[in-house]
Order: sequence, then C-alpha cells, then structure tokens
Amino acid sequence: MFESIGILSLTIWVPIVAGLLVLATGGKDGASGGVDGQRTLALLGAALGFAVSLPLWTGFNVSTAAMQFVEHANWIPLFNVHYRLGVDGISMPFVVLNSFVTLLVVLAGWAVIKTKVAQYMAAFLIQSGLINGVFASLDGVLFYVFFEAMLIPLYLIIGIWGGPNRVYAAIKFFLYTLLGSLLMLVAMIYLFFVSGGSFDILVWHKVPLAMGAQMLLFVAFFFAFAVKVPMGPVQTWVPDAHVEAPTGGSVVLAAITLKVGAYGFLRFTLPILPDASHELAWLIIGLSLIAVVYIGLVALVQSDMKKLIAYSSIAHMGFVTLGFFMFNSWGVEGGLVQMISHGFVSGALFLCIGVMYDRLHSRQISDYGGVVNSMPRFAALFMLFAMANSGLPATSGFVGEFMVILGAIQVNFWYAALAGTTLIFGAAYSLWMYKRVVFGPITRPEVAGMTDIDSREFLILSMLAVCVLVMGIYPFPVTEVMHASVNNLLEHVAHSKLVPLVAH
Amino acid sequence: MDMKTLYLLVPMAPLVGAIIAGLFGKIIGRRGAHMVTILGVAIAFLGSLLIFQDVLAGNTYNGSVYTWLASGDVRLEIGFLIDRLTVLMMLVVTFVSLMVHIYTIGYMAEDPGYQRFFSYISLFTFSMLMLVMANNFLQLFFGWEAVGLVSYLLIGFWYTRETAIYANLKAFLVNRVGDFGFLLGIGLVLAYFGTLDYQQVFNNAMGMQGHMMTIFEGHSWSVLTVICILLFIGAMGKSAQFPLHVWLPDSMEGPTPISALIHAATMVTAGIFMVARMSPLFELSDTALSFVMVIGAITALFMGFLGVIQNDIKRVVAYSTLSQLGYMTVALGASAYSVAIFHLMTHAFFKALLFLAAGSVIMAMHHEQDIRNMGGLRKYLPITWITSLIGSLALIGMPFLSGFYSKDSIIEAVHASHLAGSGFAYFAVAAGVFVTAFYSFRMYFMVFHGKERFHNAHAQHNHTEEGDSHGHHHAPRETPWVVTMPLILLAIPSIVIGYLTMGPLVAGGWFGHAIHVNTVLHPAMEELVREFHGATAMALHGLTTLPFGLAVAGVATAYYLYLVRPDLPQAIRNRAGLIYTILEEKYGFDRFNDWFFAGGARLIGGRLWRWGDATIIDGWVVNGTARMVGWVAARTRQIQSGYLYHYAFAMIVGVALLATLFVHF
Amino acid sequence: MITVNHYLILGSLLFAISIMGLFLNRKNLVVILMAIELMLLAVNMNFVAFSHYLNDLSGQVFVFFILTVAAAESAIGLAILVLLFRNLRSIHVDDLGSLKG
Amino acid sequence: MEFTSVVFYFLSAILLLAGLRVVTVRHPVHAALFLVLAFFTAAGLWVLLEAEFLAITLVLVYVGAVMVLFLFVVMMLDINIETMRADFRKYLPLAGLISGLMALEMYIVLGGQNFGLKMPTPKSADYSNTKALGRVLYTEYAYAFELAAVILLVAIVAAIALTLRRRSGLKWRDPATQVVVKKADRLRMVNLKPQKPGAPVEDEE
Amino acid sequence: MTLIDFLPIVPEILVLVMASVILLLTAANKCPTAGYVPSLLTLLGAAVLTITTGGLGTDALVRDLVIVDPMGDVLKLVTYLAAMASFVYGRAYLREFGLLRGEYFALALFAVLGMMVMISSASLLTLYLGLELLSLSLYTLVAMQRDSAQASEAAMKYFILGALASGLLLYGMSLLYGATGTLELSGIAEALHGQTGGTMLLTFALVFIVAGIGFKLGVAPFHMWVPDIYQGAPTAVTLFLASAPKLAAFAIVMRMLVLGLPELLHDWQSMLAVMAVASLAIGNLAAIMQTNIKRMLAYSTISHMGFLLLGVLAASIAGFAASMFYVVSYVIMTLAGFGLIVHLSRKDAEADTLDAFRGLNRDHPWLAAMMAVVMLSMAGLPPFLGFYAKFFVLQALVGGGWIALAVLAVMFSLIGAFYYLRIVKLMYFDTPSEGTGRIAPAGDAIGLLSLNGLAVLGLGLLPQGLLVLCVTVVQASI
Repeated sequence: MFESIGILSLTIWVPIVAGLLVLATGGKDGASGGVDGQRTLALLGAALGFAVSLPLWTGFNVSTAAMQFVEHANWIPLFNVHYRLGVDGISMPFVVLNSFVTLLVVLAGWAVIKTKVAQYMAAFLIQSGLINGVFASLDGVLFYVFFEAMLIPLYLIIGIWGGPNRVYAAIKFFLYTLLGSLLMLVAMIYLFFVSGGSFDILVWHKVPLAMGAQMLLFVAFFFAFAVKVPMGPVQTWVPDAHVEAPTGGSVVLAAITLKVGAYGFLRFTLPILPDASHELAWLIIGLSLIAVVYIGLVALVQSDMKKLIAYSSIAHMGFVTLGFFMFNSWGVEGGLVQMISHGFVSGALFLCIGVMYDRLHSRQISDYGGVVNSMPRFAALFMLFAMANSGLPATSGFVGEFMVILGAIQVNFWYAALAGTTLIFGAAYSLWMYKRVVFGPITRPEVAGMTDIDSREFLILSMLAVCVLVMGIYPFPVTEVMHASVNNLLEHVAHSKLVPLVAH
Repeated sequence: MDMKTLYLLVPMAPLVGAIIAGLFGKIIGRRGAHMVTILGVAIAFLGSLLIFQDVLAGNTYNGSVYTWLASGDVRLEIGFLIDRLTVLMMLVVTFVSLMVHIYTIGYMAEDPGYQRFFSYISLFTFSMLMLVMANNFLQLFFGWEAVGLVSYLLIGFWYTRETAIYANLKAFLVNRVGDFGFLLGIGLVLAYFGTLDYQQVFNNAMGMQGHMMTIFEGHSWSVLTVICILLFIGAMGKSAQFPLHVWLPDSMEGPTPISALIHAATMVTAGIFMVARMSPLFELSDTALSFVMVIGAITALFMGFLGVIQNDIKRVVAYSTLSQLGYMTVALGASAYSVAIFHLMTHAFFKALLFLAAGSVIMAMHHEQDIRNMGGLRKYLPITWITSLIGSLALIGMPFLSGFYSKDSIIEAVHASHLAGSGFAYFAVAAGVFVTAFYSFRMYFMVFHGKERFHNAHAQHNHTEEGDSHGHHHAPRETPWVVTMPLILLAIPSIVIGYLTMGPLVAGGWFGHAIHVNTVLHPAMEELVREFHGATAMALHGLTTLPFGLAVAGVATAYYLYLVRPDLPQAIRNRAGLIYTILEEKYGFDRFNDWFFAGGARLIGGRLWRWGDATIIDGWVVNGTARMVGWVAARTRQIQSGYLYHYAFAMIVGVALLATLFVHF
Repeated sequence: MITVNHYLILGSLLFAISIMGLFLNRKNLVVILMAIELMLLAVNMNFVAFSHYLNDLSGQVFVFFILTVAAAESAIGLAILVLLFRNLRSIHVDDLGSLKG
Repeated sequence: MEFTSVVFYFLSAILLLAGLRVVTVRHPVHAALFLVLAFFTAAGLWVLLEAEFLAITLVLVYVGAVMVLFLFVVMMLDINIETMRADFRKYLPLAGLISGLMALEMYIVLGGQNFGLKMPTPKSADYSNTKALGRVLYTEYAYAFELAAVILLVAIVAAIALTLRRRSGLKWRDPATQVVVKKADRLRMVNLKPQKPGAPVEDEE
Repeated sequence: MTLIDFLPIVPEILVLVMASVILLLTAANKCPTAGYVPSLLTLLGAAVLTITTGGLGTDALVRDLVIVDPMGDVLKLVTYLAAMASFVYGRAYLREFGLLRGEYFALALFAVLGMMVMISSASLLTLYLGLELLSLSLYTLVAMQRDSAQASEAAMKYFILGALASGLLLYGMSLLYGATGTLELSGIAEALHGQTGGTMLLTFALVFIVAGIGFKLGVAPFHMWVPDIYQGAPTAVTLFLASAPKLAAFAIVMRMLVLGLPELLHDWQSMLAVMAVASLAIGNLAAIMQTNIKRMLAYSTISHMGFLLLGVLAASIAGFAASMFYVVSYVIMTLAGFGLIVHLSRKDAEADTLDAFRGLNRDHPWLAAMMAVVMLSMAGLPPFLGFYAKFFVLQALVGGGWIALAVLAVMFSLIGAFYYLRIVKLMYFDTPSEGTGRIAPAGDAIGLLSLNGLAVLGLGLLPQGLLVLCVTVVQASI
C-alpha cells in the first residue's frame, strides 16, 4: 500500500514544497505580521515531513538486505538516468533522523531568528528534503544532484544568518565540499561507461573493475566523502562553518551533513571498490585515528564553544570512518550507530550553545562561568549531552564508540588503543568546557541575568535527551535495522571485483 | 515473589527513587525526596537480604533481562549473575547506602541541594548494584562508568566551589584513564572469546591460556596476561591504585556522606570486586597477578605515609582508604580473592563509620575540617567519640575487631605467596600496619583528646558552602540521631563482622564457584586456610604476631607525639624538611600530572591547532591555494593589458604556436 | 615558370608584412586599418592564384565578395575611428587602454 | 626567363616594397599612397592570373573609393604626427621576429611542392573573365550577392548612425515642418488689458 | 527559377525586409520606439516561418550555399528567442541612454540575419558573409553610444581584432580552397575523403580556420577582445552580443569542422583541447579578480566556451549534442544574467560594478533569487540547467576517453564556482550601499526574467526534453 504513494518521494518533496510555500508567504522584512504565520507554516511542514518519514521505520522489514520502499520513474532516459529511490538498513535511519532534526531546527529558530524568517525556515525545509533525497537515491546522478544541491541552502544559511566571519566560512565550506564532489562526478560518469551505461548504484555494486581503475575511483570518491565527513587534512572547513553558522545551521551541519560523507563511503566506496578499499584501508584508518587523537587534542584548547564542539564532531566522525574500514560488522554497525548518535548529541550540544548564545551573544567559554546558578534546568540537560559527547555508557554516545573499538581490536590492538584515547580526550574537552561554562561561582553580572530555558527550548532539548538516553539504554532496535544490510555489504566487500585474469 | 522480579527490583528501586527525587524534587519537597529515596534503598536492602537467603539456600542465577545490542553473531545482553560473591556485595552496598541515606537527612539538612543530593546517592546505589549484579562485561562497564558519573556529580556537588569542580573533573578524567584500559580489555575479551558473558568466558579461559598476541613488534604476550593487565588498569582507576590514585584525596571536596558511600565503602571497591570476579582469568596469568600485587603494595605503603601529615580530617581518612585498598589489591595479587573481598566488606563498615564520624565531627564543628583546630571533643560528642574509636581500632587491626581478621589474613596470604614481588608486598603490608596505626591514632588523639582548640578555629577558614554566618564561639554539640544512629549501626558490624564471618567466608570456601583459585600454582590461600583454627584462636594468636606489635607501636608513637609532646611534630617537621616536602607534595604526582598530562595535552593541542590546522592546512594549503590562485589570476589579468597590439600579438602567437605544434610536430 | 607557389609565397610575405604593421604601429590606428587591408590583399592573392591554377572561378567570386566586404568594413572602421577621435581627441593606439584587466 | 616571370618578379618586388613602406612610413598620408601603389601592382599581378575583372575592381573600388576615404579621414582628423613613431625601433625586433617566423612557417608549408596543381591551359581568346564571373554571380551566387548588398547597407547605416551628428550650435530647419505649419501653431492672440500708467508691466512669458 | 526556390531562406528574407522597413519607418516618422514592437513581431514571424519551412530541405538555387537542417532550425529558433529577450530586457536601458532608435533594432536584426546565414551556411562563402554581416552589425552596435569613450574604444578594439580574425579565417579558407578546389563544405569533405590525417597544408589551413572560429567563440588565446568589449559596450548591447552570437559560433564550429573537415578530426581535436584548457584556465582565473560584473561575466563566458569545445572535441553524437545543449543553456543563463544587470543601471552611471549587487535580496528578493539561480547554474550546480550542460559534456568526454581532460575541467569549474558565489554573497550576505536608484524593471521584463530564471531551474529539474531535442537534431544533421 505504501509502495503506491511513494513514502520516499513524500519525505523528499513534502519539506521542499513546504519550504517553497513558506518562501512564497514571506514578504519583505519589517512586515512582522505574517512572521508567526510563516513560522507556524514551517513547523507544520517540518512536522508533516517527519510524520511521512515515520512509516519508513515502522514499515521497515529488518530481515532483508534488499532496497525497500523502492520507487522508480524515468527522468533522463536518454542517458539512463532515473528517478530511482529506495532505502535499506543503512540509509533508512538517516532519512528519519534528518526529518526529526529538521523539526527541531525549525523549533530552535522559532524566536531567535528575527530577520528574513521565511527565507530561514524555507532554507531549512528545502535542505531537509534534499538531504532525504541524498539518502534515498539509488541513482548516481540523482544522488549527485541532491548531494550538491544541499550545499546551496546551507551556504545561504551560513552566509545570511551567520556570525561576523560568515562570508569566509560560507565560501570556504562551499568550495571545500564542491572540490570533492566534482571529482566524484567524473568518477560516476566513468562508472556509467564501465557498467555498460547505467547510473544505477546497485548495478555499479556488481561491476567488475580492474585494480588501477578502482584506485583512481577510490581517490575520486574519497575526496568527495572525506571532505564531507570530514577527515584530515580536509577538515578545516568544519570549525569555521560551524562557528559562523546560526544555531540551526550548525545543528544540521553536524547532525546530518557530516553523515552524508560517511554514508557515501558505505554506499559507494566499499561496495563498488572493495579491492581498492582493502588496499587503501590503511589510509582511511590512519586518517581516522589522526582525527581521533589530533583533533581530540586540538579540541582541548579551543576557547570558542562552537569550535570545540565542531572539532569534537571531527573526532567522532573519525570513529565512524575507522569503523567502516574495519570491514567487520562491529565496525560498520558501530560507525552507523555513531553517526546516528552523533546526530543527536552534536545537534543537542549546538542547540545548548545556541541557547546560551541567545542570552549572552557570546560563544567564548571565558565569557561564561556559573551558568548553573542561573539556569539549573538547562545545566542538567547540557550535562547529559556533554556526558554523551564523552561517550558515557547508557547514552547513545557510548554505543557507537564501544562497537567501533570492539571492531577495531579484532583487527589490530593499536587501532583500538588509539581510538580508545577518545575516552580520555572526549571526556577532557567536553567536561572541561562544561566545568568552565556551567560550574563555578557567577563572576559576571551578565551570567547572573540569564534566564533559564523556556518551555520551547526545554521541549527541544528534552526530546533530544530522550533520544540520547533511549538509544544508549536500548540500541538493539537501531542495530537490528542495519543487520541485514550491513551483512550484505560486508559480504560484498569480502569478494574481489577484479576481473579474473584467466580466460576460459 | 518471583526471584527474577526481585533481582530486577533491587537495582530498580533506588533508580526510581533517584528519578523521582531528581526530576520532581521541587514538587515532592525535601521530606518527600528523602522518604522516597530511603524507601527505595530500603527495598533494595531488604531485597538483597531475601536474595541472600535464597543464595544461601544454594540457588544461583545467571540470565539476561534484555538484548542490548546485537552485531554479527554476538548478542550483548543486560542480565544478572547472582551468586555468593554478588549477593555479598549487594548486601554491603545496600546496607552502607541505607546508612548513608539516613545520615544524610541530618548532614545535609541545611543544604539547598537536598533533593538533588538524595537523587544522586540513590542513583549511585543503582549504578553500583548494576555493576555487581552484572553477568557480563558490558554491564560491568556500564555500572563502572555510571559509578564514575555519579561520583563526578557528587564530588562536584557544591558546584560553585572552585576546588570541588576541579576535583570532580580530575576524578572523572583519571577514572577515564583506567576505563581506557578496561575497555580495551573488554575489547580483547570479545575479540578472543567471541562473547562478553562471564560464564562463557570463564569456561573457555583455560583453552585460551596458550594464545599469544603481538602488541609491540617482536614481543609476544600471552593474551590472558594482556587482558588481565588491561582490566586491572581499569581497576586501578576505580580503586585508586598507584599511580591513578590521585583523584581520591581531592574528591573529599564532596559532602561527607558521599565520601563514606563512594570513596570508602563501595565505588572504590568496584575494582577489587571486579578482579575477584575475574579470578578465573587472573589465575591463569602469574604476570598479571604479580603486577596486581606490586601495585597494591606500593599503594598500601606509600599512600599510608601521606596520611601521616594530613591535617584535614577527611583527607586522613581518605589516605587510609587508599592504603587499605592497596591491602585488598595485594590480597588479590596473592590469589587470596576471598580475603580481599572479606577485607572489602569489613573495611566498608569501619571506613564508612570513620567517614560518617568525621562528618559528624565536621557538623559539630560547623564545617571545620582541620584537625589542628579540634581536640578534646570526646566530652562534647560522646557517641561520635566512641564510634570513632571503634572504627580506628578496627582499622588498625585490633584483634577481635573486624579489621584484624581481614588484614591479618592478607598479611598471612602475602607471606605465603611465592609470586614475584611477594617479598616486597609483604614488607609493604607489614610496614603499612605501623603507619596505619600511627596516622589513625594521630587523628583520633588530635580530634578527641588533648587541648580544646576549637575556639580559635574559623579564623583562617571561610567556607561559604552554606553561608555559615554562625561562628564557632559556642561549644560543639552532639549531632542529631539521624547522624548518630548510622554511626552506631555501623559500629556494630565493625566490631563483630570479622569475628563472625572470618570462618565461613575465608576459611570455609563460602564463595564456592564464584571465585576460582588455582591452588596448585597459588597455594597461599590453601596455607592460610590450613593455619586457621577458628576466629578466637586467630585473634589470640594475633596478639603475639608482628603486625600487632607494629600496630601498638604506631598507636604509642602517636600518643607520645601528639598527646605527651605536642611540640615534637613541629620539630621533626623542621628537621626532616625534604621528606616532609615530598609528602606534602604527595610525591609530586599532582604537580607532575598537571604539568605533564594536562599541560602537555594542552600544549600539544595548542601547537597542533595553531601549526597543523591554522598554519599548515588553512594557512598554507587552503588559503595558500587561494592565494596562489589569486596570484595567478592577478598575473592572468595583467596579460589583459588593454592594448590592442598585445591582443593582436596574443592571437598571432596563438596561431604561430598552434601551427608549430600541429603542423611541424 | 611562375607556379602557384610563387603567388602563395608572395601572399605569405604580404601577410607577414601586415602582421608586422599591426605590431609596429602603436601610435596610429589608421595605419593599422591599412595593415588589415594588406592582409586581405594577401588573402585575395591566394584566392586568385588558386582560382587560376585550379581553373575554377569560385575563388575569384570569393575575392569579389571579400573586396565588397572589405570596402564596407573600411567604411565602418573609419566611422568608428572618427567617433573615437571625437571622444578621445586622439587615435593613438596607446590611448586605447581604459578597458583592461 | 620568360616575360611573365619578369613581370611577376618586378611587380612582386614593388608590391612588397610598397607594403613594407605602408607599415613603416612616418606619415599616414604617405602610407595611404604606398597602399595605393601596392594595390596597383597587385592588380597587375592579377591580370597575369587572368583575373581581369577583379584587377579592375581592385583599382576602382580600392584605389578609387576606399583609399580616398582613408585619405579624407586622415586629413580630416587633426592628428599630431610629430609624436608618432617615437619608439618605432624599440618594437621592430619583436615585430620582425614574429612576422619573420610567420613567413618562415608559411614558406615551409607553401613553398616546395605545388599541391599537384599543373599550369592551367590558357583561356581561349573569346573568354571573358567578366562575363564568366557575371554569369555565376547572378545565378549560383545570387544569394551571396544579396548578402553582400546587405553588408553594404549595414555599412551605410552604420556610417550614418555613428558619425552623423547635428551640432547643437548649428541652426537648421526642417522643410517638412515648415510646409505643414499652420497658423494656429505660430500665432496666438493675446488680449491686452489696458494698463494704468506707472504700474510695472508684467512680463508676458 | 520560381519563388518556391527561395522557400528555405524565407525566414532570412523576412528578417531582411523587416529590418529595412523598420529603418525606413523610424527614419520617416521619428518615432523613437517604433522599432521595438515590429522587431519582436519580425522575430516571431521568423520563428513561425522557420518552423513551417523546417522540413523542406534545400532547393537547387541555394543548395550549394545554404543548408537547412533540424540543428540549424533549432539554433535559429533559440537565436530569435535570445534576440527577443535581449530586446525586452534592453528596452528600459536603451530608453534611459537614448539608444532606443530605429537603427538599433535594424542593426540588431541585421545581426540576427548574419547569424541565421552563419547557422545555415553550406559554403565557405556564406559562412564568411554571414560572419561579416554579424560582425559589422555588432561593431556598430557597440559603438552606438556615441558620446561614450569606452564604447568607442571597445568598438575600435572589437573592429580591429575582428578584422584580424577574419583575415586569419580567410587565409585559412584560401588555403583550404587551394587544397580542395571548392568552397562548399560538403565538397571539401568529399575532396578530403579517404585522406588519413591531413597534409601539412591542410593542417596549416586548419590552424587559421580554428583561429578565426576561436575568435568568434572567444576562446583563448583569441579571447582577449571579450572582456573589453563586454565591458565597454552599452549593457543592452553586451546582453545581445553575449547571447545569440554564441549559437552562431557554435554552428560554424559544427559546419566547418564537423561537416567540412571530418578528415582532420585528429588535428582539430587536439587544437580544440589546447584551446579549451587554456580558456578554462584563463577565463576562470581572470574572472576571480574582476570588480566589474560585465567583465567578470565576460571571463566566465570564455571559460564556458572552453567547456563547450570539450564537447565538440569528444567528436561523438553525444559530444555534439552535449555542446549544443551547453550553448543553448549558456544562452539562456546569460540572457537572464545580463537581463538583470541591465536593470541595475542608472541614468548617470552604469551600475556594472559588483557592488551594484550588494544587498539586492533586501530590495528585490525575487530578482535576487533569479540572479542566484542563474549564478549557481553557471557555476554548474544541480539542480540547475548549467549542471546538466556540464554533466553531458563531461559524459561525452569520459565516453571518448578524455578522462584527464574531464578532471581538469571540473577543477577549473571549482575555481569558477568562487566568483559566481561571490555574486550570491553580495546579494544575500551584504547590505546595500545607499542611494542606488535602479531602473525600475517594466512588467514585461520582470515577467520574462522570471520565466527565464524559472527555465534555468525547470530545465534543470527535467532536462530530458531539451537533451532529446539536441540529440535528435544533431543526429539528423550529421
């Protein structure tokens, strides 16, 4: 029944159409009369978008690795490009996550954004639809279109509503990510030809490829995804973009867009290029471990809260890629779990910083201190998220890290040992920041004047808190969804795709 | 009631209490908060008693509650393993916790964070119960970390105090260092055993004995040794073993009840418990056991020294805790797991007693903690005085008191051990007896005997924790019954528990299969049991042994120095300046850690950020590329000079080039 | 024997001269226009020569049109030159430098 | 050496010299005159190639029209010739190099072989180049011919549109408006009120 | 000879006649705007005629000179559209600057005629005549703003360089004529048939021809006129000359190289590759440093034309179709882009610096959105038209095995993205500098702009139609 109306299409187009509607209702600035209407409309759109994504979860068949909710339509048949959608256990959670985060972001921007409200809300809604498209695409070109198009709203979000250095950050972010994806485009076209004229990702999974070709394609895909993830040494756009973006932008960046890169590794790199992946795993592993250790240290010395969380995101995403290239189910599933969890945790942390920023208009740690005295409710929630960020068991942050470490130790003790340092670094930077910001006596009169979170903010943060806790205490349903697909993927990766040299 | 429900009820009752007190503290008020949490813990305690009976009846349980996670072929589950070891721990935990809860009513009466505090300690009880009841490594780690979390919350309970929030961060991070090893250990267990379930791991442990792994190129290690040492690193963090002990003294920044709860009776024992639980693994690695023993010995002796010069009443107790934990660890290393657990239990009672008594003193002194400002308090605080005396005597190993049995057993076990390092360990634990006796009674004398010095207190103190405007001009009064009752209730087991349980627990093999000892390789325990002829006999024999002599000597020295010649300590201090400084600086660990680890990490982080990210990647690569593109662009732009002849020139040269390239080559 | 090559080389020399004229003249646009006329002459020379030797009339037809177009071109070129002179009071090539970069 | 060769070399030499002078001579008027000379000699060469019509056209169109136009413009514009050619020598090497290179390449390609072209057989006596050209021009190439006409039209429009200007100071009349003028447009009857002496006269418009 | 023989060139005839009529009309009654509506009607009529005579093929009379094929028809139709759009967009500007005269429209129509001739040229002769007709009209249009020194300078440069370029082209043609003995493109191809590779002479001729065509396209190193002329010309004229003539230039590439010189494929492929890479590099790099929007877009044009050549040199149906798709989408985008710039100008000063875009989003959110769409499209971002243009070209390139070239091309696109984004940045992130009284766009211009912008988006979402069109006409025409 669901097949016929196209749930995936709905998850893509409902937010986009809603965004366009919001945009259409938005007049010039100053006409504040309609602002509430625009917000409500945006909220409705986001809620509807989330609602239509829920059947994906409830109706998901966990026992199969095949694509589900598949839709198909001709798009550019001349080049065999199709509008082909479908999700498996790897992509489905992210569609739901994204729709959920969009809802939060719209709520988070509710009272904070005062200029160009309609454009702001519309940008997020459209962005949400595009990202859903990225996760749902089964066609290379379609994927690419969504993959690139999602840069545009984000660029605008950072640039228009961002901080003082927003222009630099926005352009840096854009060019960085474009750099990677352009090479991927060439790679995709190449795959089109070697696969006998198909842009179907699932067909690509089966194409035999020589080692040399695999290596080159790997490099191309690597650039595209490594920048998004981000992996060293192409990570420096992340701190800038996060710091300058408005709260909602940071949330979406951290919670969703970073995941797109990691997702790409699973959807493209591993299954299409298994031999090159094995051959170059050392590179990814090395970079991931560098991300964990190096970035962990770098995060420690940040004086800007957002920058700190941004760096911690990089470190956490290092875990994800590390897990993927362990080529075992612990690693891959751990990476996926980590991605979802990081979506909640980093999103929540950025929201927390946003809450403080809205009150004091500063992101400097040194401008705070003793926030708990004036904002106890907030401090408690913030504590939870800081703890989750440092990987405390019973929060979602632990599950992924734990699984990845378990996966890594099966491959090499030192991978796990280096990755495990995050236990220390993660706690150090998260809690040290927390200590300086939240604990202690109030030293500045501004802090004393901060009011505790209102019910809207409480609602947003507590929703995330519930997610973080539930996923930490009972992650089984999340991993259950992935099993079949991950096993299928591992099966795939385990088999060489090199063209057999011996001719019969 | 179904036993399984009961198992679930025991940890859940405190959790529910914690949640109610924590989230709805404002609504239910102070009374509601302590009612609900005490009720929760009481239920847990009663449940533990019921389970104890059940276990005594010979029933054990090992089963799962739900599947936490599944990946590959492995299912990670949350479940309970109920056997004698577990149930003993449950009893200790819930009992001490119950005492602390009751005590807190009085101790925290004036604190604005009353409900929060109750929530925390109940949550702590829950965590500890989950830890001890676990039937698998995962849940163990859960409890492990949860205990760490709650200790973080509790140490930093007075969050406006700079020292408190420094201490809690430190505690958490140091614990994390241990957890790092612990987690790797768990990872190796999963990697080699393919499961995290205790029973399955233990069953396969023998088969794993010959397996080697390479960590450093060219060096092969026994897998089990590596696993055990890694797991023990976790225990070092949690049980504050050298060199990860640094967090414990600082953590005295928290309110006193939690010092009793976490830092004496329960949390720090997690490591001891864990090693005992893992005995089937540790038994297979002599290297690991030696390691454990040496670490324990170092802790036992050297942390004791530090107690000698402390003037803060709680810190003295804290260092004694460190030292006693060292004893337990030594026992573990000597394969005397049951002795370690035995000491853990006795220690839980008398140390909780000492902490609570110290708290009582502190309350009576209006939050004055410096023992130099006390003295002669026995008149004012009779109950506290007498219970403190009992606690101290138990601590120093007075025959017939609980501490004697456990401590003496440890010394004997070490004596009997043949592992590498056992000689040093024996010396350490023996010498530790003297030191323990000395500092315990130093404190005891300074607090309860001698001149009354409390009138000149608070001059240099300005604790603002409760904005205490009331000064110290009136004499200290005995604390209310909610405080003294727990003292009494704890004093009783401190006296008798050793006498009562020494027989069955240590000599009787009470733990059964819960603890596994390879008696062939590690016969210390065997010998110990062989020489045991009943509790009374042991106590009487104890009067003639070296440790007793050392203890008496310690007490006598303390008496002489602090009651007879109170001027001498200052003179000694002046003479032995270097040693004093070393002790004052706690061997320089804090300074070193601050400088090397904290400072080093920040330095490296800063360098990496500024050089790596800002200079090399952003500065050279990113902006450098941008600059280069800009530079090339500017040059390109200059070519466009605006002059016709240049344009024509370009065209002609273009033609000439194309012609040369394609026509002639 | 005068072969087609002679004429082609003559044409190429004329072509080269006109190119030299383009470079050499930095002061006077008129001369540049003349150089272009020379270039067209070179082209015409080629066409006529080929036409002759190929015994094919279309080359000459082409030349006819080139001549026509060149005349029109000159007219427009000179018109623009006059316009330029009115605006700049100069026809120096060097003065045509406001649009650059 | 046969006669045509002599004529060819003679005319070629003059043509090249004249061409060279066009681009090197100091005064634009001289340049124009050298260009005329070049066109004359080129026309001569074309006669050798039996393209009489084009030769005549070249002289008529170029020398008669285009070059005169050039001269007009040169003389009309008030150009300061003194400052010109100041740094002539500076650019000579480069210009010489490039054009020399160009010529060399052309020589390599165009010299030597003759692309399989034989000497054409001379035309019969009654062959009229003009007639032959005319025949194709108005049949086969009628379309092109029309296009050429359009180009000329564009040239006319362009020249007028660009250069025709009505100077602001100049007084001129449009005869058409003069013819169609009506009395009412020019003449207005004004009722003058009788004025009291001494009152200031209002300025009527 | 009957009238029927002229049927294939009826659209050309119509344009010619109407241009003359407009000339007469406006000269006679001095109504300055008289040219506007008739011109639009003329182009509309030409479109109708082109469509109706589309399938007729060529008749004897013009067979050797004119080629009427589907590709030509489509290119012509787009040319009409582009010219009409540039009239509509330019009207307000022209009125403001006193250029709204009959000559303007007449010359523009002559230019359109020139393009039509080029598009359907079957012979070197018509190709040359069309080219000259177009060029001469454009020179004049550029110079039309008579009191502007910049415009005159631009016109002079354009003229001299253009003349030089046609000299080069002609020289190449003369050699080609000498080598084959014919002026017809099909005849040339026939004469060369069977030759593998070219002789020295042919290659040499090819160099000159490629240089001439390269000039018209504006690819490096024959690009240097482009920025100066784009900047110097009145914006309405820039709008015109930046759009439609590219179609004609593409047509002559196809006619000359593909139709006439297929035997020299290997040679011109390499030459185009060199020129394409040089254009991509120079165009994208130099554009970064520009402060003048017209100049910036000029450089961007250079890079676009480089990209266009990549499709041609892939030398497959897919490649040619991709290039055609590219040029059509380029024209659509450029029209919208310049259409907007035209409306930012004022009477006293041409607002052609980048600063004119500052904060456009605040005052004209809709226009800003359209401009953003166009800029992002030019940068080659999905889901806009420009992406597919690049995508199809890249696909043809990779299909032809030119992978390195494809990688190079995308790398330069990255640099290109920077300056397009800067426009978006100016419009959205900055606040407007005060006192910019912009020309109020007329309703029809706004409407068309919206349509134009939405076409960039709409064709981006569903590019199949245009793509199929390009592929079928290219297939039918080769």
